[in-house]
Amino acid sequence: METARGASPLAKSRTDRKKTPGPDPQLLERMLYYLKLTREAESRIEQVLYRQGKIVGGVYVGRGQEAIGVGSAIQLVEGDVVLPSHRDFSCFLIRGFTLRQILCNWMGRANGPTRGRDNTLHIGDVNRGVIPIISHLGDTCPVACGVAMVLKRRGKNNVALVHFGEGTSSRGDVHEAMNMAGVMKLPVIFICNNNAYAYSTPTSKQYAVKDLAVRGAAYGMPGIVVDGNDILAVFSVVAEAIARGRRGEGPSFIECKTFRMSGHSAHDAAEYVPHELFEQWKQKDPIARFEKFLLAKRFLTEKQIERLGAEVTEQVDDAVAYAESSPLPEGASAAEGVYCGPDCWWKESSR
Amino acid sequence: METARGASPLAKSRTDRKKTPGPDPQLLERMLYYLKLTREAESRIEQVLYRQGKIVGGVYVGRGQEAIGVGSAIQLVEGDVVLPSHRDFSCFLIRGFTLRQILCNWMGRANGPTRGRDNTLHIGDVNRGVIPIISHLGDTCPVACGVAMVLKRRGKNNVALVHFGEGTSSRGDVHEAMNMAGVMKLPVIFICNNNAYAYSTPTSKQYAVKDLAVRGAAYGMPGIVVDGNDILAVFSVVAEAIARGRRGEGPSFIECKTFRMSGHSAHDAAEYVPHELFEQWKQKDPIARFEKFLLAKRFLTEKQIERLGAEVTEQVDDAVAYAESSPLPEGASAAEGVYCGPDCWWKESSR
Amino acid sequence: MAILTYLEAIRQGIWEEMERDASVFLLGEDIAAYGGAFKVTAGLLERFGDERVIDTPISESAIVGAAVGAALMGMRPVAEMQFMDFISCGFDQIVNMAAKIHYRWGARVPLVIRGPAGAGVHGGPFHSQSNEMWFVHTPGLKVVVPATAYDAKGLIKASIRDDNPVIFFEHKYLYRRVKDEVPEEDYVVPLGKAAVRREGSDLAIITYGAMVRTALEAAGQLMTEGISVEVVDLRTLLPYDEQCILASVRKCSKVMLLHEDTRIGGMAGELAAMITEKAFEDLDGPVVRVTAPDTPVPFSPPLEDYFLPGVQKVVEAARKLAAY
Amino acid sequence: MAILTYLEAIRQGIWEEMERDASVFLLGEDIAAYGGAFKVTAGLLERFGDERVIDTPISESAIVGAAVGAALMGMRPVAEMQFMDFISCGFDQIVNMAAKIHYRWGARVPLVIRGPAGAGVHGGPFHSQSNEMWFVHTPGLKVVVPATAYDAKGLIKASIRDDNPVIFFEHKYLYRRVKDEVPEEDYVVPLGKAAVRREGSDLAIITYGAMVRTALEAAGQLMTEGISVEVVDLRTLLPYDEQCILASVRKCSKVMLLHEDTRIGGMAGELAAMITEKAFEDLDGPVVRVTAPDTPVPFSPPLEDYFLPGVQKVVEAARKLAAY
Ligand SMILES: Cc1ncc(C[n+]2csc(CCOP(=O)(O)OP(=O)(O)O)c2C)c(N)n1
Ligand SMILES: Cc1ncc(C[n+]2csc(CCOP(=O)(O)OP(=O)(O)O)c2C)c(N)n1
Ligand SMILES: [Mg+2]
Ligand SMILES: [Mg+2]
Repeated sequence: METARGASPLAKSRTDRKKTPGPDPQLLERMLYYLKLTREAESRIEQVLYRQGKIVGGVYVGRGQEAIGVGSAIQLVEGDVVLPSHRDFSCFLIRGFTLRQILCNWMGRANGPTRGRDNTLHIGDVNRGVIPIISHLGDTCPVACGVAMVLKRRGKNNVALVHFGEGTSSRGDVHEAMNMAGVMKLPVIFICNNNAYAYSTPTSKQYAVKDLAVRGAAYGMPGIVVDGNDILAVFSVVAEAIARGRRGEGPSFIECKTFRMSGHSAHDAAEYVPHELFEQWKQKDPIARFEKFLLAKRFLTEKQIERLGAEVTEQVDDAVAYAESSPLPEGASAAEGVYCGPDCWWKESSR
Repeated sequence: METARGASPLAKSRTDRKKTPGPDPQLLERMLYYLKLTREAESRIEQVLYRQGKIVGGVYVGRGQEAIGVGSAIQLVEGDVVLPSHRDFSCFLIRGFTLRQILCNWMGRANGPTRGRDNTLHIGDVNRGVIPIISHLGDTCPVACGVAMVLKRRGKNNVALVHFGEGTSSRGDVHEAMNMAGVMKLPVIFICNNNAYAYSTPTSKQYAVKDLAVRGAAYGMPGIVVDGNDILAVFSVVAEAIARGRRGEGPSFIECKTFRMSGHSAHDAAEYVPHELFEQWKQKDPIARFEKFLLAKRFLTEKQIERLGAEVTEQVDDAVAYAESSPLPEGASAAEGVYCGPDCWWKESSR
Repeated sequence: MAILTYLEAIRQGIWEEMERDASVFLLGEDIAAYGGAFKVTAGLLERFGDERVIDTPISESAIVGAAVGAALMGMRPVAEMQFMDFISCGFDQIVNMAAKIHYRWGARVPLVIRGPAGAGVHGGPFHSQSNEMWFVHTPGLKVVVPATAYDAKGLIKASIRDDNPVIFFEHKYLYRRVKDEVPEEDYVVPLGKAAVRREGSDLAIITYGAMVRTALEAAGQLMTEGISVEVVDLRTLLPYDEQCILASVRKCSKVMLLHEDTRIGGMAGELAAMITEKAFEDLDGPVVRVTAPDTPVPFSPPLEDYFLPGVQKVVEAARKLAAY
Repeated sequence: MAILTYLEAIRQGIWEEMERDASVFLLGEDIAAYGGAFKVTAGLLERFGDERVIDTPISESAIVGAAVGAALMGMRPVAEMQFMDFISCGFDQIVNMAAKIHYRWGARVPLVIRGPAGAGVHGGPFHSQSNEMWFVHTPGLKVVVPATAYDAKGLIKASIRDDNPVIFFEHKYLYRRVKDEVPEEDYVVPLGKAAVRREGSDLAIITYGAMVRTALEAAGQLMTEGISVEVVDLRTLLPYDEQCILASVRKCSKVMLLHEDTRIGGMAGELAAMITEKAFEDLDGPVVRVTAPDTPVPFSPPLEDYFLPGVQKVVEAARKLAAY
């Protein structure tokens, strides 16, 4: 098991040493953009729309852990596939879903990507290389293996990234998948966002090791711990794992230590979390931290960051308005599209 | 991960160092007795009864790996529980099932412990502390956790031993159980008999690590490799794990390296196994090896060993004759005993 | 007598059984300090301690398997699935390990697997399922589905005392919406006994779970049209109460089978077969099924409304059958 | 035309599809060099190589999940369960991941899960199960159960070409016992179409899998007693062929539903319900079910013989129904 902390594209990072190109300035700005857009959109959903009763059903957000989704998915190229967890809003944006589409989905609208059939981030599109989670935790890990078998056979050096929480790591499917990926040397990057809680369950009741990353060694793959609130560190570590995968050297396991800066879901006050922890982790906020870095290194000015913030708010406003004015699906459409056939219901309109 | 090789109760073994008492001479003789009885009974089943068509259905034997069942289960005391794999014939004998009962079960007789309902070693008795495997590999590992939760709460320092093959280690249930045992510090000893094959599948297609024992570390428990064909080594390593369990220090994982000196089942000629391997491993036969040791150290004489052999043959003859002359169950009894109730069918006659 | 919600009644039932019998204990995800996702087990940790109210990792298969192990050791584990949808992850341990042990070698496996099931709260395809039929079709299990608070308490107590593995489906829509008088003293509602919730003579609606309310509401409406409807609440799906069902069939000669679960392979099919086998001569019309369509449970409210059999659908089908 | 066994016909079907379509590949335990526990996939590794015939670790859930992932990427995976009993270990991936994807977001999930099922070979409770109903009750899946070698080939080919997840139950008792003429050229037996195996007029037996033989044998015996029996082989259980079933019901006016699976919640219940809903007026007697009793499959031959519906049980039930 290895530990990587705070490698940056400017310092002599692990990445530099191995001559993987570090992020360029434009990329840094895109990263900040996605971080901020994700934060803003999720906050609007959790703290406004949900409270207004405009979102029915469960609301899970990834506040405080946005660096993991952005720092990893931003590196994907065409042909790669991502299987995000229920807290990886950013991955959908990065892979080209519009905020309007996503908001429509959260609000059960007919023109959301699932046409109201499924909720939250259960949004998929094979053409965009996004395979969504189902609620049954861990189930996407074996799916990632199947994706990677095909990627490997295609021979275009593509990889699959699958995200899951530390609680999910207890499920049998995660084990079966990591073992299978190890045996078959599949290009899968297993990214565990260890946010200290699984619903109300602290890690001490979830596993009996210090770092979950030790599991890598159990499957013959690298297991790396990284500060999940440091987007540059996440970027570097994932870059290396992706490079490994592209080179045909097999899977990697990355444990991103972070913290869930919210309840489990919008109805959960998280009273089981000691208040100090929220205070402590607030200091490590991945967005503030990245902004500070960008300012210090003069990649961006305060003004530019402000403008980004305004842009992001505007986009969320627009998407919310669009979703709210979008129609709900016709009830009777519920009976359609169970099966795929020559007269497939889904094909009739574009998604 | 630790490695233990050939610790004997006489040499300065790991066990001695820790002052766990080594096996005494009487115990050594009992161990040889069970080894030989197991070998003889299984050979009769596989090579005689099966070929005579007297056993219908699958026949799995543990030839060559008897030291694992004997060297581990022999150490159990009242209140301990064993969950043997499909190749651990010896465990049933050690825990007090008679050979007659076991043979009756193999032959589907009414007076077998399952009354003809289930086959092979699917034989259980809670009072004897034996919970049998079901065909679904790995399923007994979580069951062992539940057993151990109760043992722990009873506070009598009892432990549960669960045996399974290296192929079985790929199943999600094994992971979920090992993780749960680690988190709850349950007194479970996970004993993996790594016999190099899972049906036709070699270990290279089953896992991507050198030693499965490395998995211990993934769950916060010791992971130990031992020569599974050296009964004294198995004994020592298991003794230490049991002691740990009894002291309330939680689970252990032991990987016993051995070899399946048979096909997967009686109908499998194992043509996929390079012939040399059988030759090589024949040299390491656990029974011959143990006999050599007992002779060299003068624990037993040739004569005594011969007598043991004759005794064992006689017992198997008796059990086979008994089973063959035992009645098959009445067809209509198949409908009884699905549920346990006040008028429970199972209670009506003794098992 | 206190008025309790369905949810409180379940909690009280578990509580009383834990007081009565030290071998009863609970395990599941987030059930201890947090008291469960729906708070069914709230307060139990404080009263009974962490040896009897056990938080587990996210490992449904190990939860069920551990419950089996504990049951074999003489305990009476009650395992929670955070949502009954996730029972599919512990499925193998239920149908192969728990269900078959007694048949195979005679040991008792007294355990309960319980949790919230059913739709109506916009939970989407993975938090709304009605998965009872997998278990109704598995010999060796019992399957229980309470529809009232009184029954919820009486049935959970009977389930905990039963010597067999019981799958206990709580309807999450009813948790806080249904309230009745629930005696504080000890009582059980025996497994395997249905209840006639409303007497009638023209048509029997046989149903269970949240659809009992729907049936009763429809029956009230139909009364005003002069159609007298009897409503039977199955309460236990396996074993089901053949006698009670057949009595209503014979009395009314027309039968509607109603459930929230999907149609093909649903409980209604089983009952229709049993009824046409055993009471063919008594039937004055086809056995009608009103069920959800054969789709996953969709999320968006208009879709979910369409999916769920509602009062209007029941009324219309009843009118047609009555006129047959 | 060549005479092939049921098993050889399946292998030939898979083989031809792999020749036709490079996106078809196989995964499962011991299927490559060993050719599978029953040798269904023997020879395929040699022909198609180890990228298309893939041995996996013992991980049924990962096998199914990987098949889903590959299917989403445009492939047509065919996953083997060494015995269909072990499908319970991959159950969650089937019913929640594979079955619901198309409904939820419109992607194609063309995959086949196949393997040996059924009793009659003294396999005991864990190598003899008939687990089709879990899947028949899961919208989004198709469920196929061939009874002849001709169908076995035509149905496996149709299943591989289908754009939905198909669960393909091969009956291990038939593997080497059933032989028919199987064309070497390309043909499919379409999913969802039943076949009338024998024409008759007094009584229709509707069945599938190994019980088709039992029904035909019983029909032969009944003919000598002057009872003319029609035998319908369902071939596909989901979607089932309502039209064909109803045609036979209308023709014979008496129906027996026959299966090897246990009774409560079995396919017979579903069909009985559909028939009494849609052809109530055509029935001249109760819809009779002949099935296994509600127990696990016992091991010992006399117990297993009792468990399985045999020719005599069918004949007796048919006589009674004919005389009704
Ligand atoms: C198989 C399964 N069991 C239980 C649940 C209920 N559940 C939803 S999220 C959650 C906690 C997940 O924890 P973790 O994996 O750490 O992810 P996080 O929510 O912390 O990001 C639980 C128990 C589920 N969705 N699936
Ligand atoms: C869940 C499950 N999958 C597949 C099988 C079929 N099967 C029976 S034994 C076996 C190989 C087991 O290998 P291993 O665990 O190494 O035990 P061994 O037989 O070598 O002792 C397989 C694949 C099964 N019994 N259960
Ligand atoms: Mg977490
Ligand atoms: Mg092995």
